Amino acid sequence: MKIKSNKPIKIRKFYFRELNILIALIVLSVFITVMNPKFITPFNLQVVARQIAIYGLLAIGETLIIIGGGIDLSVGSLVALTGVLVALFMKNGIDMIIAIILVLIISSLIGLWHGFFVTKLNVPPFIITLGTLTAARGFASVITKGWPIIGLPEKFFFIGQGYIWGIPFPTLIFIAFALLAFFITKYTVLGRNLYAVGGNIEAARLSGVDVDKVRIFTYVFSSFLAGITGIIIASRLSQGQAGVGGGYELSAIAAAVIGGTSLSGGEGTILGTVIGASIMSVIHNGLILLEISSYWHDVVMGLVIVTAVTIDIWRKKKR
Amino acid sequence: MKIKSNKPIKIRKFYFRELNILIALIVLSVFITVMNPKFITPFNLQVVARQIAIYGLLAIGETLIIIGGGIDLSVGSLVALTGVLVALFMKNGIDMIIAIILVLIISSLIGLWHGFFVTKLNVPPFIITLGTLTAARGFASVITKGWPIIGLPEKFFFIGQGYIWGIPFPTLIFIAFALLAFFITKYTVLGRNLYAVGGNIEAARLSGVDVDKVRIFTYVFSSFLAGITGIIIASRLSQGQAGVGGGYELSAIAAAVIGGTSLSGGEGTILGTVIGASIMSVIHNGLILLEISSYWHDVVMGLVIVTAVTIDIWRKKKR
Amino acid sequence: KEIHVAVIGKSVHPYWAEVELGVKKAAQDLGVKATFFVPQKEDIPAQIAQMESFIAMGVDGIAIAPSDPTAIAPTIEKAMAKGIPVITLDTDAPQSKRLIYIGTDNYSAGKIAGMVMNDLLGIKGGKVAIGTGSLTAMNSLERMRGFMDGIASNKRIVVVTKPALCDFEDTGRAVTLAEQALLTYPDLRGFFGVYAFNGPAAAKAVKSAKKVGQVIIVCFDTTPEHMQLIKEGVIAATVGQRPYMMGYKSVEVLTKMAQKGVAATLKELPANRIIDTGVDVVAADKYIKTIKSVQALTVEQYRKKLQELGIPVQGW
Amino acid sequence: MNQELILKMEKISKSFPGVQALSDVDLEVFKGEILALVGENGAGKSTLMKILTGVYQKDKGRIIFKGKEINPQNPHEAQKLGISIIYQEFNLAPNLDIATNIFLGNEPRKGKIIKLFDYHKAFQESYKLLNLLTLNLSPDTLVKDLTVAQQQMVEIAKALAQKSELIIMDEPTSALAGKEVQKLFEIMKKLKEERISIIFITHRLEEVFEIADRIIVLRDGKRVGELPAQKDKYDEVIKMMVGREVSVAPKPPTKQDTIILEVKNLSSKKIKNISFYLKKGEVLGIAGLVGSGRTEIIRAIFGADPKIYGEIYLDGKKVEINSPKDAIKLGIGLVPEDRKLQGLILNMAVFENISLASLKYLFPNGIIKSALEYTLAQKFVEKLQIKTPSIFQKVVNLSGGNQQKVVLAKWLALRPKILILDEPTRGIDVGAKAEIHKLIGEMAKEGIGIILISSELPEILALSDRILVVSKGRITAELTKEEATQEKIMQYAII
Ligand SMILES: Nc1ncnc2c1ncn2[C@@H]1O[C@H](COP(=O)(O)OP(=O)(O)OP(=O)(O)O)[C@@H](O)[C@H]1O
Ligand SMILES: Nc1ncnc2c1ncn2[C@@H]1O[C@H](COP(=O)(O)OP(=O)(O)OP(=O)(O)O)[C@@H](O)[C@H]1O
Ligand SMILES: [Mg+2]
Ligand SMILES: [Mg+2]
Repeated sequence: MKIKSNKPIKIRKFYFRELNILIALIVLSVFITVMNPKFITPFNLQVVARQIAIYGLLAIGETLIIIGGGIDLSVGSLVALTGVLVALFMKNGIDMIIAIILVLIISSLIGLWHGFFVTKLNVPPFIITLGTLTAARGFASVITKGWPIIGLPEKFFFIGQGYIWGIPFPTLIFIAFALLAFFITKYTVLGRNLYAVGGNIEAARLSGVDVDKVRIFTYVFSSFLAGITGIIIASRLSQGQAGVGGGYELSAIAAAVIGGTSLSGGEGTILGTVIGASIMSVIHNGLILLEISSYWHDVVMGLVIVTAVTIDIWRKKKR
Repeated sequence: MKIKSNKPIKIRKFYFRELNILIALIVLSVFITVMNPKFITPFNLQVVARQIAIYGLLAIGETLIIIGGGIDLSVGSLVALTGVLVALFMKNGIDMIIAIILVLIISSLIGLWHGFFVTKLNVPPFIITLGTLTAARGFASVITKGWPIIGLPEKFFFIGQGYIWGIPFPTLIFIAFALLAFFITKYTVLGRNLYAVGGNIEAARLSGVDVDKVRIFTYVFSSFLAGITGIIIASRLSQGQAGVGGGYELSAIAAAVIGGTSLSGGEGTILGTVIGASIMSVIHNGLILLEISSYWHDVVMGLVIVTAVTIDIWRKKKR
Repeated sequence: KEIHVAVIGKSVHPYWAEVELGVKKAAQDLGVKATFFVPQKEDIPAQIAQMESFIAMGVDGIAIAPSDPTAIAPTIEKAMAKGIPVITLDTDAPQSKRLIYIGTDNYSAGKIAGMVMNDLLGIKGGKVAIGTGSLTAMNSLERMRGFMDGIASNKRIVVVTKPALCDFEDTGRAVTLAEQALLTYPDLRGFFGVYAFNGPAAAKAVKSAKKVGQVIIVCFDTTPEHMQLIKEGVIAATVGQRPYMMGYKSVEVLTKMAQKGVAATLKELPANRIIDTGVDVVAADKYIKTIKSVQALTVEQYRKKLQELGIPVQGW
Repeated sequence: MNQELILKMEKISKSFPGVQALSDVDLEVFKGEILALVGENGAGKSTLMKILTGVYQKDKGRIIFKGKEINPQNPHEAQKLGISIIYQEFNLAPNLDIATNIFLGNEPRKGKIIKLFDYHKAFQESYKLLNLLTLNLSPDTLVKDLTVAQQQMVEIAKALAQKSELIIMDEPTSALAGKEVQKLFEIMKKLKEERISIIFITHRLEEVFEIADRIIVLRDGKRVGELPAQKDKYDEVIKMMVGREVSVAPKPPTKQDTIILEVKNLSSKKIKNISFYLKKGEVLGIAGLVGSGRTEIIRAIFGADPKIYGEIYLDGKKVEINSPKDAIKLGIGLVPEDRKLQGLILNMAVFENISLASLKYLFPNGIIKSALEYTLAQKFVEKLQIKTPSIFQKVVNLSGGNQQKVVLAKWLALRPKILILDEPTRGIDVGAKAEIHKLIGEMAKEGIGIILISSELPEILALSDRILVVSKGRITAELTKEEATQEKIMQYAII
């Protein structure tokens, strides 16, 4: 760092920190396309796009929480629970819109519950959300006794199965929330405070930031997004299913971290997370297109996660 | 506050910080016994003791890692992989002892791999062990294609199924490692340094602590214990099974945290972890003895984890 | 152009490994390319996404064992719309546009297991526990439902687990749960194992509790381990669904559809669009006489039968 | 002086488990005055201020601000009332840039419904503040890239940005050197002209007499007196604070000829071609401006930062030091400049911190014998007069100065051949500082070679046998005790 006197006021040039992984995503896509050109057929891109939406929605919530220094293990189970609930409500004659709103309220309340434990009772987020991971899945089973709730109204299926201008509807929902989250993190006071909370919570508190509010917000937002995802999946499956969502939390966290979010808090971008979720989905898709034996998929996924993060860290250190 | 010179060294009054959860464990056991006296039959206690051994071994490794400020998500998958490997080796005519030693070397090397990434490449432990969580299970599938590896030598079964003076052999293994870990954390320089590393890694480094060595040790130890556990389970099942161990890492972490280990590092005891693992096992056992519908099991487990940790934190704050 | 068909299973599991053997053999026999695919664990959205990827890939036919029959329907429709014939195996999706179903449905198989249990427990009935790997997966639910219907005729058979001990597909936990069931219900007379590993797990528990003969184990699948335990008389009877056949037949049918056209193929197949691959009930020698409601085979008879059908006998 | 009261704190009491931090303390501040609050480490100064800003809640007492009783529950409330504070410990988010930090919790906003962060405005305002503090940094520099002193300046800017009527400065100068201190004083004077009141906490009593109007002295959680800030009250203040006379005798020069440490052409990312030597029993002072690279030099020697090249000789033998571990093995100790981040394991007990560096050598077989460890800790608690209920107290609960003493104890326990002290008396009260100075003298007499970095020139001048002046990562002068003066040092420091 050089110190020059009287240097003009200039806001730093835009540093595109997601470049590494964006390149990775592009290289990956090109590679798969070369190996199997079907990758870039519209139908396949729709498949990938829908998959990105599912991972991505959860990963956005996770990103905000992790930036604020927390973690949310509950999202996978919440997907199951909210999917079951929305189906249950509609099955019991509640109108679709109201059922959806109800479910989103419930999932937000669960987020509030997490936020309450984390901020007011000082329970580590890992634990309170681990509790929900276990309990929410349990509740979903209690409600359904394991059986899917089927016979939902036709119009409900559009959410998960429909298209607008050829783009899967879930992808549009995802884009909307990604933009919202991008906006929040980048341009609002809340967003700035979130980074401060994750960077040094004590400093943020002593500076007068309403630390609890900021953190509670992230938990509510994450659970809310899990609710959205649960509804999308229920619609996509045309049913409420207690068995879905297992391990989604880890995929969501992995997507966020691949996208450059630091698990120690204070660092991460929505753009990175979107790219991270895209990488995960492209790989899942590519493994099949490249006809790799399904037994190897997990091995490849595991190695990809490690490699992506290691390279990212290594390159960041170098600069 | 006055300072007196030459004041005699007062040895700290023995503060039994695990008291809360020990009481919880006792109350729980008494309650279950009252509801169903079969709880204290020798056979059932053997069942519980063996269960404690499984959770406990993993939880001990997890505790050391968490004290040092890390986390290990891979242990569940490692249990599957090591169990498959030991069976595979024996199936291929390798002598039992050599097969076991080989597997323990392999699992330690995996721990070394984790430690290397964490310390030298600065990859967050969450990520490198998440990679192994995914990849190790994948490898187990690749090896077995889902088939259990059966037809193992009879003498191998003692490890998981045998008894000495009526105590299940796995429990004895567990006790041995618990004592070892207790000794390390409590009475050795290594243990003290571990707490220092978890408390403030930079200060520890500047105080001459070989920070990397300490952390690598914990990862190797944890993976080694996962290897032990994998062997025990393979022996208990008389087969190598790729499907075991799912979610064990979360149970192990939960046991450690219930036992008072702080996820932010620098805090935790082996005694606490042993009690934590016991609580988890007793509850699993009790849920069945009390004939509670299995739909509710997860709900109860989730609530117990949250309640135990919350009460512990709350009581610690009060004092 | 080489014919390429895909067979999609439910999870990494010996059952599906056996299907895979059938798939591989058929591909070899017919000279086609067959991709066998299973998700790591049962996961409905993942399975659907994977099937979509196969559709995108443009294979010549897909056989799928839907983790959920309702959920898969739109995707099957999508494939059919793209001209890819889709059939189901192991689990049917009757509401969908699938062309044909190959297998014995889990409900029927479960019901047979129930009837076998009923025979073995006799008039005096008794307490029965159920162990399963999932409380949400369709195959588990259907097998249990079938089982309950199978034992329904004898009111003195009581299922004490509510509804079943679930181990989340963890074999280790399955053993512990079985042990605890024996302890909690000392007068337990029967144990029904839903997933492949549940029977052997129960057998292990029964052995260590020294209750062999006292607790009747009826379970699913015919892995070498099952056969061994039946020979020992620890497992009373098991229901085999012939996964090998399902795999083999699926490839066979899909290949025919690709070669001769869908309509022509369908004409050769049963009008109800179901190819029942049948079940085998294999029982320990000492119980074989007691089983009246279905035709049970001894281990040796079963081996012979498999050889007649051209199914390779592996590991036992 | 105008006698219009702005703040009155009445009979404030506060206890922590095992410690009565404050009992019945009164404090009043007038409009436009600079009130100095002084007292020994652990006297309760910071605690009193934290009660005022809502960080802690008082057990008893009343706070009247601008005629109204207030009861702030958190810093934000206090800030809204017009009270801002520069905390003793840094409170910056290292991952954010200067501008965002300065306006943290006080963000300029645009947009009516949604609160948008007006970064442009924050940037411009920050730039002005940084200019005012003559800190030539771009406001979008990340805080983690700043030196300690620069961070302190950012903290000051942050308090200024709040435009409060009462600004509390809890040891703002402890990390600053002469030039920055003067800058701060200028600003304080300007604030005073604007009739803004300041509570100024420092352990450098000269500063008090230079800038303050009035002094309130705390001791053991009680108010023991009030004085006008006049030079002739110096000894009286010290007596009130410490309860006895403190004599600061300059260290007698030591005569030693054996060179124990020699550094040749040491270079790292921030320093170039550093060569010097250190004799047995000598105190070698390193002086320089903030950010000149003093810390970098000793960190490179100690193996805490990677060095690019350079040779280090101990007792004439070339040694390889690649990590602090190596350095310690060779008998080198380092008291780092930031005790919280680099010096202490805050959640560990006093005794565990004291023995941390020595454990390996005390217990070569790796097994700890508690009795021995406790005795060691107790010895140093007494020797350095560390104020703590027992050696089992967690370090986090000690006052800043006592924490610093624990760090010193850790290194003394190791009995090093060479001890490097980076700002060792930062935040330490006069009494304790005298103790530490005495200790440095004693160590030197015992033959320990000492490298001393301090931003307080008088301290350097009083203790050093020889002084190196550092500027922009290079040694610009080597001065003997006889030829060194403040002016001369400054002259070389700004080269
Ligand atoms: N959070 C806390 N818990 C327990 N004790 C505390 C806590 N904070 C301060 N103390 C104790 O209260 C007393 C006053 O501490 P305080 O920090 O106010 O001192 P100070 O006058 O600011 O000292 P210094 O000059 O060293 O900064 C000390 O004995 C300290 O150990
Ligand atoms: N982490 C860092 N990243 C980038 N630059 C740094 C970092 N730390 C220090 N610097 C720069 O290195 C130079 C020397 O810093 P150093 O801390 O060694 O100075 P110092 O003389 O010890 O000052 P201080 O009085 O603040 O301790 C300064 O220009 C500073 O801005
Ligand atoms: Mg203070
Ligand atoms: Mg410095």
